[in-house]
Amino acid sequence: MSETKKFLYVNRKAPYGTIYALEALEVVLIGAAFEQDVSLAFLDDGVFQLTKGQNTNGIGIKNFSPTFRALGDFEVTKLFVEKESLEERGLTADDLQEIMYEDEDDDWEEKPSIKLVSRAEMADVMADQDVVLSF
Amino acid sequence: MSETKKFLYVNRKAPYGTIYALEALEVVLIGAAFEQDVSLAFLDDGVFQLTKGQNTNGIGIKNFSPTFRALGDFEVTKLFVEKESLEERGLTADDLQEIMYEDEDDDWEEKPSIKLVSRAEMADVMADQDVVLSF
Amino acid sequence: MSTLHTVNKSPFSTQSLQSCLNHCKDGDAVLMIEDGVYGALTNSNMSKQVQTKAGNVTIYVLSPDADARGLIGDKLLGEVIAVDYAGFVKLVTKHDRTQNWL
Amino acid sequence: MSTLHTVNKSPFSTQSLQSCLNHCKDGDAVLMIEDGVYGALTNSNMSKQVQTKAGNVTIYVLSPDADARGLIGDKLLGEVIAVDYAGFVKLVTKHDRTQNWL
Amino acid sequence: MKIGVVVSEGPYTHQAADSAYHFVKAVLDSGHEVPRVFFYHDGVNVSSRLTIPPQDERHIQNNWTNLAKEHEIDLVVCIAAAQRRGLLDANEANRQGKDANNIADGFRISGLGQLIEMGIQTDRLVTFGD
Amino acid sequence: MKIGVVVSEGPYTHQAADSAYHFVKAVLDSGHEVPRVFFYHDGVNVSSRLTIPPQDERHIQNNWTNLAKEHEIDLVVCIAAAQRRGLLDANEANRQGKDANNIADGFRISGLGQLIEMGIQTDRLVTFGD
Repeated sequence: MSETKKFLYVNRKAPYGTIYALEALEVVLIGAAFEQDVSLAFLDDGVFQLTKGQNTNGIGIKNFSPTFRALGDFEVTKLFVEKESLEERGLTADDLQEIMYEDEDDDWEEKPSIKLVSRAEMADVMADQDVVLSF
Repeated sequence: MSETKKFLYVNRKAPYGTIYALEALEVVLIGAAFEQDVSLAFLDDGVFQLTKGQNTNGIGIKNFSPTFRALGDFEVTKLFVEKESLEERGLTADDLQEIMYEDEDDDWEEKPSIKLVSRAEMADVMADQDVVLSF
Repeated sequence: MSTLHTVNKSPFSTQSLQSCLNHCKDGDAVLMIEDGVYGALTNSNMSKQVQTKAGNVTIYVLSPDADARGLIGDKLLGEVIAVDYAGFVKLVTKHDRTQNWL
Repeated sequence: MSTLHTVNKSPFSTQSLQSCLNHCKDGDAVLMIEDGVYGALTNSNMSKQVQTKAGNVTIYVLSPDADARGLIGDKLLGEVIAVDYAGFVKLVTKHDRTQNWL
Repeated sequence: MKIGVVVSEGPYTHQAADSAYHFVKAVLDSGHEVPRVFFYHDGVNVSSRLTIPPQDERHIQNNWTNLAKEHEIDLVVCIAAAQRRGLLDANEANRQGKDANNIADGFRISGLGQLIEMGIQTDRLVTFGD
Repeated sequence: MKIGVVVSEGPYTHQAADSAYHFVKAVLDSGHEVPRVFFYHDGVNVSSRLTIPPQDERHIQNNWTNLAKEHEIDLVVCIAAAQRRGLLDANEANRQGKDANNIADGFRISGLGQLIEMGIQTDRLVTFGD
């Protein structure tokens, strides 16, 4: 496939209460093989997917939050997180996992995959896509 | 079964977008045979279930709103509707179907089944039950 | 370049319409479908916000869904344009992408 | 006579917690489970309302669900009491009825 | 005390079936009874014996089947809700001319009256749903 | 124009499968194409051939099967989502040691790659869900 499209995966739901977050991540992992220009958006309750310290032992459901840290290996390196969504929920960037990737265009330097953006910037990201998949 | 309990069916969801309203009504109809003390509560988006003039021809889903008018025949005669929920949605009592029953204790006089209540009164209704089923 | 946004949930029970209105851009279109059509109600506590936004964004309601829920005539905001499924298809093809606020 | 209310949805995406708090009575208990535990977050735009209500209603959070979502320590409001599933059962038996805000 | 439980969402998609399972176990551990669990709405999907969750995930249907066997819990699947969603036992499949059935061991299909009866005969009723 | 469609909720419970059906018909009536519909999340439940809706209700699975046949639409059911929820074709049932299968005519089970491919190969993508 020669064509490259801009794909945005929009995450607006919390993890565990429903399966959308997990099944969205499964799409992202499979989609990585197609070498498209991939971005992930986390807004509204979707920001809860990225929080630190999730421990699901008590509910018997697999903790999939570590998988986000592996996204860099799949060249999924653009995770846009909306500041206003964090603020409304009493969260700051410090409450999120550190997610890094190695930039092959910059001597494999480690860089953060999470990009905090304002609501207006998130709207710009959304308006700059070819395909928007919502979960 | 000799015991009589107070059953409250709580309706907080709109019709057609999801099936909860229809399947709640199915429980009410079956439950009527058990001769319990039955009340229905309509609040939040549940008040949309009772609106007039529903026409589902264009979406190919059966219009079940006429069934509410038959509830009187099943001796289900207490439909509590929350005023504040109506107001928030720009609705008044005039937007709701007329639902009547014949009062066997009052010479079969026709009386309205819908009782408009304030939020505080709805809370009182809820607190006066043995079994609360939520849909 | 513009986007067609669809909203399928009641604005009185979820934040989907609110989030959509917060993120859509001037020149975009918002189509209310399924329980989302309640966002087009007159005299509700969402009406003003929808009317105001209608200055920058074109707001549509899917009429088969509005009819099903009894939203006809003066129950619908004058700022909102009713379309059928054929109109829905036209909106999808006319805008460059579709974003569904689930 | 009192009621145990359960809320299983995030207060930032649906109106369930709001509606529950609007209808519960002094002496009732509210238990946040599943995604409902986000209602116990500190510094959120729901915190103040939950703290205020905690004067009249006892507010609980199901700790296995809070843990799953990383809500521990100072992320949880001091006014909210953590219980495990055994505590959930005790609340059900202690109160005269359970109302689930779905 | 007798506690009745309603599950109204399907497995994996919503947490309801998991929460209900942990709750029922805790009720039994506390010395109370769960005479019946009623599966309604999408909750009927919990009863399918055809689910194949990933190896590292819990098997929700097996969990319920095993718990019911161990503690003699009556797992009732609403027939009207089940028919709409394609959940059938052998009897129903035969009666309806369907060539397959998919209800797991430990679940039985019955009417909505079983839900009302549970409300009447138990001391508390708790619903897990969406 | 080529329009891809995703259905992500189950039949009857949510309106999504109905809305998608009416939308796809309207796309075809407008002279555009729907090469594929992808069923994900609970949307996989639409593919069950065991549903028995009440006589006076629409038959969602039949509607899709007939529409797909008439217009050669590729109805793809995500295998990962289907396994979790107990939707199997004969091959899968055999491979997994299950004694029944329940996928209706006109649907095929395949991987998530088919969703991405649809996104790449179509001009627009519309999702119906919850």
